[in-house]
Amino acid sequence: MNPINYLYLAALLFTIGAAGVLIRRNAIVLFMCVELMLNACNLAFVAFSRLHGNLDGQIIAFFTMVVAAAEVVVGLAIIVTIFRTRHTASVDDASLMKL
Amino acid sequence: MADFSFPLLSATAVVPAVGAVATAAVPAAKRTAAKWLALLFSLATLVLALVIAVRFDPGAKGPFQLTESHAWIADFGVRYELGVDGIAVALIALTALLIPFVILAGWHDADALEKDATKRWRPTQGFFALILAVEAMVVISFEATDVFLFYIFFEAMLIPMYFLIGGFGDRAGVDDATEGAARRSSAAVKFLLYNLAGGLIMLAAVIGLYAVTADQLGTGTFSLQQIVQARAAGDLTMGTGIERLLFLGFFFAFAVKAPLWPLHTWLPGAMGESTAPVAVLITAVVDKVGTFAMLRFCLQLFPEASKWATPVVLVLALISILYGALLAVAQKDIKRLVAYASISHFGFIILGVFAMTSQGQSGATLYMVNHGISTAALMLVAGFLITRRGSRLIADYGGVQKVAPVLAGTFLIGGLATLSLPGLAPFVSEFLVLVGTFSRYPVLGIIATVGIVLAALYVLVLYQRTMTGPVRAEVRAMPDLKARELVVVAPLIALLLFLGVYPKPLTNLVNPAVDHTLSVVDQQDPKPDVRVNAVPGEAGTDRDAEAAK
Amino acid sequence: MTSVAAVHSLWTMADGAAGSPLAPGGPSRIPAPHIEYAQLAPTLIVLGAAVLGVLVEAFWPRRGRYYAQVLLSVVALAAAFAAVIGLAAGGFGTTKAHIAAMGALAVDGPALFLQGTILLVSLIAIFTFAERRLDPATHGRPVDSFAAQGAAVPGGEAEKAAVKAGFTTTEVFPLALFAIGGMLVFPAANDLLTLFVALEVFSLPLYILCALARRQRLLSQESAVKYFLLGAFSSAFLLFGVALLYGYAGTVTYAGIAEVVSDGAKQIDPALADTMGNDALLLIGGALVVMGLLFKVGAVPFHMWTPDVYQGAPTPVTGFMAAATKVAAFGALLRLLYVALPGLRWDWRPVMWGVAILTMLAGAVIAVTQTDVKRLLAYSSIAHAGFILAGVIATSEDGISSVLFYLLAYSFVTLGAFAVVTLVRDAGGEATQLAKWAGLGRRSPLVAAVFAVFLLAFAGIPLTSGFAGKFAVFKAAAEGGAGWLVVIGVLSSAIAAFFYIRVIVLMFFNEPKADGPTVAVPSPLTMTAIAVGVVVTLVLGLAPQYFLDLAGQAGVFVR
Amino acid sequence: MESLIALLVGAPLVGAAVLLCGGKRLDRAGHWLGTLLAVVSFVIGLVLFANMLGRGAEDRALHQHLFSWIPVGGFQADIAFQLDQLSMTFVLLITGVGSLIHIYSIGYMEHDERRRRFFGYLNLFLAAMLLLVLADNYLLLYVGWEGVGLASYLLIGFWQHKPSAATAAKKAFLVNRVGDMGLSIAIMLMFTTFGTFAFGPVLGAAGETSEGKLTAIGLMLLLAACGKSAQVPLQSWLGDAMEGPTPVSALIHAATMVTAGVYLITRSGAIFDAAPDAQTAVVAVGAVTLLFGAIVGCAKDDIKKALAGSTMSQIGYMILAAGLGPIGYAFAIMHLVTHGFFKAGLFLGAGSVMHGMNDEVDMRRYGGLRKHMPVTFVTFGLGYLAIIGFPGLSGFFSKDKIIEAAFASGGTQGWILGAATLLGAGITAFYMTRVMLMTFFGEERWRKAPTPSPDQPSVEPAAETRGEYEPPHPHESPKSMTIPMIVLAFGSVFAGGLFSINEAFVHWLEPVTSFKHGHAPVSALAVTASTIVVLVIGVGIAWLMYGRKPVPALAPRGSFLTRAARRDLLQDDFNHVVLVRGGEELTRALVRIDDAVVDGAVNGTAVSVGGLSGRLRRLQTGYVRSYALQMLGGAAVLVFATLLMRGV
Repeated sequence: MNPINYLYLAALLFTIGAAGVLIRRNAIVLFMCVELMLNACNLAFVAFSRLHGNLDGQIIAFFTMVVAAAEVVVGLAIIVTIFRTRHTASVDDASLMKL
Repeated sequence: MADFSFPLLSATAVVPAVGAVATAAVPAAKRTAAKWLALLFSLATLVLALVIAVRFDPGAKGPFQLTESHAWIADFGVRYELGVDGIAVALIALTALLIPFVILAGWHDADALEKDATKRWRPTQGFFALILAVEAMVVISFEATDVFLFYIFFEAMLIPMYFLIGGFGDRAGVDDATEGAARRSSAAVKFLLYNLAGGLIMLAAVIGLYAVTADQLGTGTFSLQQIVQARAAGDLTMGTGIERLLFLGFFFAFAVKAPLWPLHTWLPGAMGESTAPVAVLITAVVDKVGTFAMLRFCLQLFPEASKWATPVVLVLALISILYGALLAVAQKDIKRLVAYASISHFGFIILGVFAMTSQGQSGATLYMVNHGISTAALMLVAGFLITRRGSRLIADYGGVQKVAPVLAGTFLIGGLATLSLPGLAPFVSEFLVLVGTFSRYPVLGIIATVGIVLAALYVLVLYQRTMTGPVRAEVRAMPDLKARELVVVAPLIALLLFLGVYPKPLTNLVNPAVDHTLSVVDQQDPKPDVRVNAVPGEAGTDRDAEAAK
Repeated sequence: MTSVAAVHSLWTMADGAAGSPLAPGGPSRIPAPHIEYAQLAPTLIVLGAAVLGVLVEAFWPRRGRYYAQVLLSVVALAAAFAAVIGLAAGGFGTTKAHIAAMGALAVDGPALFLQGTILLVSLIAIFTFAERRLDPATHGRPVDSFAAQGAAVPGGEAEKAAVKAGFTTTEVFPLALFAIGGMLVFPAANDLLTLFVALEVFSLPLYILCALARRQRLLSQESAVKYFLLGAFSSAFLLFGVALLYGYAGTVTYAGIAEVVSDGAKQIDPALADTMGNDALLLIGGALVVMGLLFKVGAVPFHMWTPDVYQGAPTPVTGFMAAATKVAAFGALLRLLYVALPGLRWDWRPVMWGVAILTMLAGAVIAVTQTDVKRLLAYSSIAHAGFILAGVIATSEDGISSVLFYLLAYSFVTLGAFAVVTLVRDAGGEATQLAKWAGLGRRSPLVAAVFAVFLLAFAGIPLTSGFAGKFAVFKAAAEGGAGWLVVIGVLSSAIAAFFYIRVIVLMFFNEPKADGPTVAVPSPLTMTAIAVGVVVTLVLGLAPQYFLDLAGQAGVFVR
Repeated sequence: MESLIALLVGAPLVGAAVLLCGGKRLDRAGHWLGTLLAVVSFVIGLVLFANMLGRGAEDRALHQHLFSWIPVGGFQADIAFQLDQLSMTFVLLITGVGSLIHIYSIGYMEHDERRRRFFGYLNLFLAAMLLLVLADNYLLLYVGWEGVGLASYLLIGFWQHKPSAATAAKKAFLVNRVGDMGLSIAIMLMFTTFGTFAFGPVLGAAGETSEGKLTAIGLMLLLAACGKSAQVPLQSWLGDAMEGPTPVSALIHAATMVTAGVYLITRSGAIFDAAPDAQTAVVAVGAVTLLFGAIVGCAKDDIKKALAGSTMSQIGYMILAAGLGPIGYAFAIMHLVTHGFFKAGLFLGAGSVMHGMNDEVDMRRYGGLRKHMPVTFVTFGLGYLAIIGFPGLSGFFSKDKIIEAAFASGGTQGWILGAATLLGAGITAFYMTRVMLMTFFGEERWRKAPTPSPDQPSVEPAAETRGEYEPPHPHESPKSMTIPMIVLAFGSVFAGGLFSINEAFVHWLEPVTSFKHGHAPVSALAVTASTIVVLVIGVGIAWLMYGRKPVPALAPRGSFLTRAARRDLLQDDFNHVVLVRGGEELTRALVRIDDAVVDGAVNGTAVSVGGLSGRLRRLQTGYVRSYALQMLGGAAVLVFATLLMRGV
């Protein structure tokens, strides 16, 4: 099967993720969508690495996972604190600052 | 002046700067000390300015004298280059001369603010420090022969000016404090933004100039002389379009500062809202930088573009003359009247500059000096009047002449100078400008002449409404001029008379510089169609020689 | 068929594997990576100090922790700065400039200059972090501007207890150090992976720092969550861009990409070549990476986070972010555009033109109607990003050095300005509503005057660093043939002048309000911060030549 | 000798400076000092005169170059004097009459607390007037020209507390400024044409340039003359100028300043001779004005205004004569001098009458005064006879010559001008007789209370309503006032005769104003005869109207012409409607434009930026997801833009 298709898949996943960020309200879900985008990138990396026939892409994928994990830690921490204070995880409520 | 190592020009700018700092540093309790200190420094500056005038040799070769040149910002092609020609000397002298009077006249201007003074907030000190700061910047911008250096101070002087207008405005006739503050600050903001906008557009042109020089001379430079010489040598040839754009960039800034119709609307507000001495500072000192810069930078950097723009500029100047005068007639506020009168006068100056004749440009330069003195006289006396009555409205006066004859007399003389009565200094310059314009553009000259009738109109109307007629109850107890005020006014009037009768020192100073400018722009005076006896010039001079014997 | 070829190519390459770092045949043949530790010293010191800081948090007794942390961070930053100076003196900025750490990091003029700037700024910023005299002492213990316990619910029992116990979030110092470490790497990153990692390394601590304000915790947390979500979002884009560039060039090192870009598509696997126009990969990838960086510098239309985050975050953090982040991000942007994508110049220049113009104008125009000092400064920072972009676009050595100079000048002004903001307080903490600043000039002329100086510098009035910087970038742009960009820049700075002036009017010409804020007298820490800001502003305004030379020498990227 | 010329101007100048700056301590001696200096410069004048007579007719002119004033490129203005016969004549007239009037004023202004200032102004005037006539170039002349304008402004408005006086002063200055415009343009034209504006070169080279240029210069000079000499159309200020103290009216607005226009034209003879069209304009103006002034003079009840009208008319004669060229110059100046004597005398007489009548100026409140102030009556009478041209008295000689010259100018023009001058002479006789009769003859109307009337501002309604009106006590004026009147009376009687002894005056002036005999189509005798006839008719009519039947205390409504004449032939109404109203409208409109348009544009931009800002702000919704959306959009744009650049 042609690895190009993995790229199309990656692009699709990325778009889904982005769309998710735009439509979902819950901070957690939003964040998940971002993770989805990151993973789409991973897929792309791997696919490209396969196409180019070098392993850089695959290495990068590992880095990305680590970074994503770190992001989760920080992200969840923030989201949880804000949930504690507001008793809601809806990002639309966090709109005190505007204009 | 190579043998003369002492940096005279820098000193002339540094002394007031130091004075500003020193004055600002005076502790709150020592208010009067601060005033005297400021006066002292301004006088010291005056002395230095006079030394310059003495050291300066009109006959000497080369456009600039007493030059100083030090590396400054090599990356921008900027050098710290100072130098003066006759025009600059005259204007530096004017500035240095006026500031002491401004300080004296404003002796009590800041006292009103002392009520809410604290250990840190020291209005008096601030007021006089700012005045000195303005002086320093104005002086150096007259001395700068490096476009960038000039630009920097041309812009920077707005800041102290701005605080003088907005912070120490005229409280006369302002019943509601906050409302007055609003009016003042809006006037100040308008002044600043207007000039800043002009300056920024000029900045674009300055950068453009750098790009052009860098492109053609290899290294970008801002040195006026270098650029002029390169032009003369043909090393530097700006494209017509570029040159015009750059010219417009520069001219816009100067036209705002000058101010030229239709960019004048900041002036009446600024002058109306600030105290008389500050108003004098604006119109008699700071605005001169604009017209001076037209003469020094616009014409010399962009001769071709200047010629290209001349018709439009002349028409605008003409409009300023008539428009300013007519609006002055209609004013109800004494200070605004003077402001519009100044607009009319600046029209004359610009007319003279761009008439591109030796009479026109010498006249314009003399005009800058004379207008400075005459406006100072008129405005300061008006200020004394206003502080006495506590109102700027013409309608609130009447019959002052009866209760305060000396005040009225000085006011009248100031007015007569403003309408450029022969025998007083402004007449000389105004007539030169008119002749200079007429000899090349007869129609414009004739139309401009209408200005002298209008001038008579607004001055005499002002005098009649304020000084003559039955004495109004409010002015019945008005005291006449005090000693301090006389000290301010008398010398100015004396100077007006002297320069009216014997302007020769000034013309001798200015003529060579003007000739140089004209040669750069390469323009000759139109020749009369009938050549009478020899060259009148020679006739005049050798008859002088006789007289001397 | 193509796939077969591709697969096959993989095997073959794996067989006779000389060059590949991961050649099969057992670990014995993996060459140990060679790292020039000395040249990476600045980064290593800072990160090491950060780790130490964590340990201090863990084991040091609470009452001494604050001092230990402050000392540690200050020493570390000073040492790192010294290291930078040493490297520069050693000629690594010019002659010996080269790629270190197996192509991951560049040690060259721009990198060192920016690292130096970042370190200085951070040092000052740490001072403001450490300020403990502004807030009234609670329970007899001095407090800084950070929450007693970040995790505690605002106004909840836990927080009360924490305050009572006199907890202070000394974690901010290691967090800051980590962020600084990331920032040091960011402009030096010489391949896209390092770029991405560095980005995250300095972003994540900032997200947390934003959430730690002592007062107005709601705003603080909101700013954190906004910053975090948008940051993550943008970094995802950046990463995808990286992926595409990798796909295009088969490598992520700048040099490699530049090479491929310059000598066309011949290296590309035919499988890719005939399926998708590989230029599309390059262009889209480049655009996305650039977007990720533009987000960090706060360029329109990726600026939305700036005002909200600047407003909500604790002011010292805001100052730190505003100054240091911009420096780092512009450094990275410069390197990317000049080292990796110079071949694409004709594609990205016009686009960046558009971005620059939008940024300048939008920033200036929107700022006109702001009512909150911090938001005002945020928008002004956006406008300034636009000015700097003008210098970036010049694509000349002058352009680089002018940008470097501008960043140096701007960062100190910004830091100083925010430091002043921390001083003006009323019962509710910092009084950031502009209305409250009315008549400040009467109450405390000195502070007002200092702030005025900063504002004038922002406005680019001559004799301040702002003017020198603005002149430098516009000059570079004009020489780069972007005359109209200069004109627009000038116009927008005229608009910008309007609101800076407005603040000055407010402070000096309006009558002070009865319930107006008071100016707290800070400890020497903040005083130093402000003083340094003023000094740098004036020095760079009056005698910029030395620093211009510095930036000029540093204006060459190693390839 | 030359050096004395500067002294001539300097003496009164010093006086002015001292008196105006001196302050109160000079109040007691001030007037003496002023008078002294006036006399001093008169004496100097005499010395110079004697010296001049000592030299041959051709080399009588003296030059003194003080210093170079404004040297700029080709533009060389000097402070230099030229004293030739023409200037000499004026110097003597000015200093002579001036001194007399100084003396007169000592008495007249006795009770005015600002007498010192008054004398200061008078001295200032003398200095300026002398500068005017002594200057050796047009620019310096211009200085004197405006200087006398200033002095006249100050003196007309001397009683500033009276709004009417202040207004009159302003009006005088403004109208003069219009004239000055002409002078300055003329000077500019000279500069561009000849490269100089000194009398010598300009007049010497007048022939060498195109007639068009000369005509232009001539017309501009004429405009100047009209302003200063109150000629139509710039005459309107003179009537109001009577608001000033009477000595001022005598000196400035009768004897000297108003004649400056004649001096200017005569001095510039060379130019006019080469520009016939300009000359035509001059004579036209002269003719019109002499009739205009005469008619106005007939209708005025205010004695000074009546005299002012007459002044206008007499100067009309002079201008006309000057416009006739060489055949007229000398007579213009001669009439100028004689007129200086008798008109000054008449004014001083009028002043003396007012002095005796509590400053009453309305002739309808006079009558039968000859008994009460004989000296005044006699001197005034002599002046009267002189002005109407009674054979043997000054006016007769000078005016007669002008009429002859007018006829001599030849062709229809000659006839028209002749007729005009004759008619003028008749009217002059009429209105002067009217003045004479109303003032010194008939019943003593001042004995009974004035009858109330709306159009008589000079009457205090309060007085007669309360019926407690005590009449004035007419009395002769003090010596200081009468002596000058007597001296002037002598002048008005004999001057003309002396001058005419074998045309002494004409020959005296000839070197300056080339003279040639005009050849009248009618014999000189016939002219003289007809003049006398007209004169008799004029006097007769006047006697019939005012001598035979008593003068009504209240002015009859009169014919339209009378009413128009009372209002200066509606000239002021015209000015008011056209210039004043129009000007006000214009300025108001401009003010509105300045605020709305010029300034509005600026403020408009500011406002619109603010509006834009407000709108853009709304994008900052505060919702993360909208931010994300915008970012996404931005990214998309970025990508597509980049692709577009490559055209992929």
